Amino acid sequence: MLVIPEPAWRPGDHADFSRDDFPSPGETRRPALADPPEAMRDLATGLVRVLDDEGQAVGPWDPALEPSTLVAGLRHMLLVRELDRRMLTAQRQGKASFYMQSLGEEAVACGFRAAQRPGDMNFPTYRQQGLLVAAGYPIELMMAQVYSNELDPLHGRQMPVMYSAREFGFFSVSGNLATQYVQAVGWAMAAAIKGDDAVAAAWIGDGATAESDFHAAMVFASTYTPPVVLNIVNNQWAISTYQAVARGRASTFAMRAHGFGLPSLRVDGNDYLAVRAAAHWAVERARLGFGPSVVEWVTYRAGAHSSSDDPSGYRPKDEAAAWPLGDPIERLRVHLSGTGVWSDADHAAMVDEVEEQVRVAQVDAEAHGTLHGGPTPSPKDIFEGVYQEMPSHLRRQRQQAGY
Amino acid sequence: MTELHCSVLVVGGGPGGYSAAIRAGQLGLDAVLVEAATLGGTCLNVGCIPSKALLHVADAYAAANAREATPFGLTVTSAQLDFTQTTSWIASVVDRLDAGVAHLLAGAHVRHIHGWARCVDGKTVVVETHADGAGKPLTITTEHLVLATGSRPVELPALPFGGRVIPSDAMFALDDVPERLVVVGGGYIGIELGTAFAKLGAAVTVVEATARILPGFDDELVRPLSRALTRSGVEVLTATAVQGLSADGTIVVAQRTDGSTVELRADTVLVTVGRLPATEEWGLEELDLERSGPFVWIDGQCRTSMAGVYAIGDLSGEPMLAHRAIAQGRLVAEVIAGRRRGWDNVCVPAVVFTDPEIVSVGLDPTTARASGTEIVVGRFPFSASGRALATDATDGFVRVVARADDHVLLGIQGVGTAISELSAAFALALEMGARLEDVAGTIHAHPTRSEAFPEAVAAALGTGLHLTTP
Amino acid sequence: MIEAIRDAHAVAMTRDDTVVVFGEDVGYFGGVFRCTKGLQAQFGKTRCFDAPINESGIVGAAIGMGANGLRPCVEIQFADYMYPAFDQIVSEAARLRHRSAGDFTAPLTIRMPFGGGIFGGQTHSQSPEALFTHVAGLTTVVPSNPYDAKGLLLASIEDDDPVIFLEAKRLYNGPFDGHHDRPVTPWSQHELSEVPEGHYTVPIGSAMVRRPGTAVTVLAYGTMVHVALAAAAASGVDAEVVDLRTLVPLDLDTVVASVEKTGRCVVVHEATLTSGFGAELCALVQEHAFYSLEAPIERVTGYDTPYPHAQEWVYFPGPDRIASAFARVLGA
Amino acid sequence: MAPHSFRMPDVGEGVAEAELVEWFVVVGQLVELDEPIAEVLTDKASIELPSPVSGRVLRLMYAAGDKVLVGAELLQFEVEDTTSPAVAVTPEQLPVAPTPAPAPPPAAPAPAHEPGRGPLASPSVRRRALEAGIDLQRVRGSGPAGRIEHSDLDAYLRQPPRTPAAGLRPPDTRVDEVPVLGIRRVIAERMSLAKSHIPHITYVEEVDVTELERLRAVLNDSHAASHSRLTLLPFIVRAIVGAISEHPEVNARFEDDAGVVRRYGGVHVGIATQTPRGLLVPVLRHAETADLWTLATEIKRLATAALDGDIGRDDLSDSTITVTSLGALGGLVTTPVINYPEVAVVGVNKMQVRPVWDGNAFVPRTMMNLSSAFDHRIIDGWVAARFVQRVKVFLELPATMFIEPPA
Repeated sequence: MLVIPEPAWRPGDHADFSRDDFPSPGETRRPALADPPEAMRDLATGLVRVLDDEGQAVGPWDPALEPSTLVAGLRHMLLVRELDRRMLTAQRQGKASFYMQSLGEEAVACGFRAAQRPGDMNFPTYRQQGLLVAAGYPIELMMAQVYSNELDPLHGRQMPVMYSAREFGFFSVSGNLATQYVQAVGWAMAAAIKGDDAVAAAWIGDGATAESDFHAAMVFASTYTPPVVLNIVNNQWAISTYQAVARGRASTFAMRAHGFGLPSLRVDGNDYLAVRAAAHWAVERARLGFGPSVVEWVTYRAGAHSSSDDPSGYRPKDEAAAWPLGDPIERLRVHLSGTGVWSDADHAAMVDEVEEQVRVAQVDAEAHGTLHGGPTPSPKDIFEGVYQEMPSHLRRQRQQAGY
Repeated sequence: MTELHCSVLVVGGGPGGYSAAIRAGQLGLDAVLVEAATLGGTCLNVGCIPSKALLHVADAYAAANAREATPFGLTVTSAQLDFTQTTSWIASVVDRLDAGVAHLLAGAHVRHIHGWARCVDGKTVVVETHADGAGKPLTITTEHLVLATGSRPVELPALPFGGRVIPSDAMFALDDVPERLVVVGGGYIGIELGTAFAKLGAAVTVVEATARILPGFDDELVRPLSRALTRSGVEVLTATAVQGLSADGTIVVAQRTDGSTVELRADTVLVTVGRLPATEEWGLEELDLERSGPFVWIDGQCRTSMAGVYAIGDLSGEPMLAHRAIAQGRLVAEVIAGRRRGWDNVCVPAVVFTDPEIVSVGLDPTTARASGTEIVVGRFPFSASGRALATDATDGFVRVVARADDHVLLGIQGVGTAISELSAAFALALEMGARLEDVAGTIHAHPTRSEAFPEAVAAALGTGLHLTTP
Repeated sequence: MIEAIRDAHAVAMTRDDTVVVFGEDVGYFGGVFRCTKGLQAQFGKTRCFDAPINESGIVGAAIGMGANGLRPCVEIQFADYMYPAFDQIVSEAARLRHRSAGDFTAPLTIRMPFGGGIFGGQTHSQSPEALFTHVAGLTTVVPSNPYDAKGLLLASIEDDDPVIFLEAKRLYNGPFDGHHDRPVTPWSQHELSEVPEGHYTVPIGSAMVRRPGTAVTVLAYGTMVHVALAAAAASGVDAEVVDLRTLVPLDLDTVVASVEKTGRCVVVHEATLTSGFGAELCALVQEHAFYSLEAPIERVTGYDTPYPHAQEWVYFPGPDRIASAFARVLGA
Repeated sequence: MAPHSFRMPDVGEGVAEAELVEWFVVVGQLVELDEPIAEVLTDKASIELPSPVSGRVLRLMYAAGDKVLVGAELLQFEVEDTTSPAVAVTPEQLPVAPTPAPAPPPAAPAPAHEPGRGPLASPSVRRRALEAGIDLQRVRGSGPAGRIEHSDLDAYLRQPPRTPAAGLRPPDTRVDEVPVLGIRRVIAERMSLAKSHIPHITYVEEVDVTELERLRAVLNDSHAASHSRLTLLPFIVRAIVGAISEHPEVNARFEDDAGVVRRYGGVHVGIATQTPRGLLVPVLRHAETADLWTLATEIKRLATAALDGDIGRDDLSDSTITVTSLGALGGLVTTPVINYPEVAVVGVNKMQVRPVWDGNAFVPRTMMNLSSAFDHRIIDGWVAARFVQRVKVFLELPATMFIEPPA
């Protein structure tokens, strides 16, 4: 009989994660940067965690960061969430054709960015906009891209959220799944050949690890050990397919590394401190030449797959609330207030300030047009940038088009 | 408002531009015209019209100030010219015509936008509007785009415009008649203005690099003009190339072909070495249109290589004449309105308003022979014309060229006083496909200069009355 | 159209229990375009199930199943994501019967939503049919309405050779004729939306004259059929619109008969111009009806650029561009 | 305070319509930007619609439970300030759909009009020609030096275009349907019957009719007063009758359904005649009994009756062999269709003077081809050839037609 895996609960059932026995905070050990992969196999089933349920930072992975950096991290996550909220609303108002939120998993991208340096390069999927926000990329330009208006750096050529920003270490996002994973390894191989100390970071969702490009990337990373961090963001859902369909019999995605002789960590993606610690560990390891490492970020896709999806069709409404590892913003806020340096009033003020920043940014962006209204790039732009020099057959077609 | 949509957008308000816009309006098209400067373009503001007005003043002044007595006993002691009044009169003529154009545009429901247009693509133009001063650029999107940006004077590297070196546009803003005027370039603009200022009392020297002035016209036509120029004291230096200004900028240094140099003191240096289509600063490179030399290529319906984009007037090629631009303006509006139209004219008359004037329509004898057709040529000198004698202006002649076999007229040229008005008869004859017998069969009023036309035809047919055949 | 496709699956799976349906999100959820909604509930998890996100895996597994007595009908979520599976489709599925002299066959159907009109940008709007029509051993089918969709899908599933079944996603909910500024009309208001119950097939390899006419022949498929009809209506040209329905094997007789009648031909497709399937149609028409042609064949297609996002309606071949092609080909 | 309309946005790829589940606002209510105003359900998702502007709800176009098409106007706001950032989807503001006016009809490629080159015509004549899509090169000018006047243009427009102006005529898209009835239907049926049933073998032979023509001319001159002009046809019928006497197989009707060939003693010759209502085949009964003059008058009678349309049914049936001739339009060779169920047909082609080698030199002779077709199921090629050669001999030596064979 063919075994077809099924999620434990479906719409109408009651989501109950109690049986998932996540290791408790501080329980998973921190290996040395230079430790060989064989010595770290246990970590693939562990879970790097710093914040306990009361929001205290515990265990060997505590990055002991200054409260000011944590507040900055909190602000990044708030900014991403508010940008996502407003852009989804804009889509509902017909100002954009499409949008994808990273609701509930903001910590992974925002936290990881802090471990990188200018010159490093991310190969993101369409759900790592936090890498841009945390790198200080102007959110008006992100909005311009979502609206395809006259300020859109990509001239309205790409669907919303498919950003590209070389100076901010953000490779051009493709709609095709996992294609960027092996490209990241290639970029890292070039860094090694050129002898500079830049580090690549590959990103992929749990579902897309089934793609052949994921396995190609693992082989090349294993063979050439270039300076690349292979991130797997396990947010439990690939549109309507739950993560076990891609994971198969392996108990965790982190274990994928073992088959290729690569070290791997499994981290609580909603624990900002754990993310900062693990990210730092993996990036430094690569930068110091100890080779690539695989990091599975365990988190939860609290929102829909995209503006065209409604999760109530395939999972219970209360599943998001039942997610045991909580909400990254709330957990960091609780930790900060626990250290006595961050009051509720501070938090409320920051929330208002962030909302105002995003609102103003939206007004400015919309002044330059939205998808269906106001100035958009000229149609002649379709014909440009296909080749460096426009070939004659394309010039003819443009002349016939009349733009 | 920062956005505007229309069906026909005309860039450039010169003769071609405003004609296209008015005709489009008449045909019920939603037309918009954008002009940065004043309506009427070069021709009306700094070209044809003001130069003709200036020539009129010059003729009047010359007549009233003739040094020698006239053969008919009239001697004039002296006449004063208030040049500032001249230029303001000329300006008043220009302003009245500008207002006329604006009125015509309004009458045809054409929206006139004052501002510098810049093309974004084949259907979108951005205008930095000056008029309402809002400063916010206006984006105009259109279905059809008519480019009528005209032409501008060519600048000699050796004699950059500035100070006393000026293009023809600036001649009507001079506050007085220059004492010494050097005209660089023996084209029709240079000779016209040179003649005018000579009559107004300036000492004029024309420096032409090639062997002859008015290269577009054959020797026979130009000879009477050369003689008249010499008579009126205008010095013509041909085969002489200008090298530049002296250090203090008052002397024009030129070099003859034999290497000898010549120095000409000049209060004003008029540079008229030709005109080029105005193709810069308004985004032509954005459209990447097919070119034909410096011009924008067009087909028989004024369509450029890009669908929905048209070009008319000087921008679209030779001859760079206002009446060609006007005809194209009308044509392009009708093509856009869906009418079956094409550039279908047999000839475009060329007129030089020197003294005497020159007219050329159709083919001159050499060109006609070059195309291999057997031709007959007939001439009639104004010296044998009663009216010419009676008006003491007997320079020049009329010459007709026709096919030997069926006598169809191929070309008519002439030089002489007031011959510009005969260009109408010449053009109509050619356009109608007239034969020598048609002209000979038409009774021309006596005594008029126009009689020279049938007389030239009679000469070609060998039936001339008023001329003893040599 | 979606209900028709759903119904076709159900009828096929009822009649033949070797028919198996799988692909990304097609099981419990019923497909991102809802084309397999309810099948898992009706036929069970082993007959309709979700697949890991691996297109070469999906097609490769389907070939293995086909060789072992099943009749798989798989979905590639967007035609733009078929490239990883292209090797399995071309080197394996298309050639298995030939290389094994009939020892093994690949009776599988691969469904792919394709085409633009939904602001999908360059990775959700492509029309890659020309890549399939170039491959010997593949059949390529493109329905333009619900009736054909069900009939052709059933025929494709019952065909013992691999069939690429391209569904114009802009037509899923209604006949789109290119007038994007008008409210969408759902299929319920279109005469071709009555889909008979139960089993019927539309023969593979047969074209259909959607609108008889005498002035010019329009060869189109998918969404372009409706755009061509709109162009004929708007321009008043008495165009004969031929809905090819199957690209390979092509119903050449219907095409040639039409061109011989009208003497003029316009080919329309969303895919890019160079080496598009239109080029093949032009070659065939001039080979078989050269002496009937009064004017060069016109092509109205996407430009040779990646599919843009914001400029969707400049790129998408609309009724106006077809009307201009009519004017050119009529030499008016 | 312009009313601001908000249309149902396209919430998911290609979703066509949505059901309005519930309004969160009522008419007259003041609404803040982004405040949820309604919930809609598509077959994929239930979605809350945020207000695109801040303003007062003016009118609600739909009620809860209604189906709303994507793009249809959902509700109208009265907007306070016109600087509201959000620009709702209003089709008028959609980017200008490229509406290149259908390419204006390219003018007739007006030849670059150098004076003296190209047709001579005044601007008004040239314009009229351009508008009517006429290439002036095709118009004959009656004026001096071939100048084209308006009258010439009118004449050109009246007469049917001789040769289709290359692409210049406006396409004739008229289609008029003519039901196939009456005689036309009969002809259609008989023709297709013949073509489908009879395997035609066509045999073309050249006949030197110089002598025959001289004889015909002499007879016509001498009997002009008393008799209408003799055409070639009576001679041909006479020759056929002669040939049939030696090859009776061709004078038959093959009832192929019944599988029987009826050979007839009498030679009933069908004369194919073109009439305004279509091709008719009146029958000259018992041609073997008639002399030349009777044949001529009978043929004339039948022809006029057919043309006037008052020909009886029996004059049109039971021919045993048919002759068809297109007269001057005879063409060099034809492939005539047998008049089913006959087994032979003789097609007469045009007469033409051609150089013929008479052994030592080429001499001009009046030649005429005979294209005859036979039902190959009944008439073997050899028989067909023999029959035609006999007819050829009779026609080339007219006397042989009138000299009785020795007893």
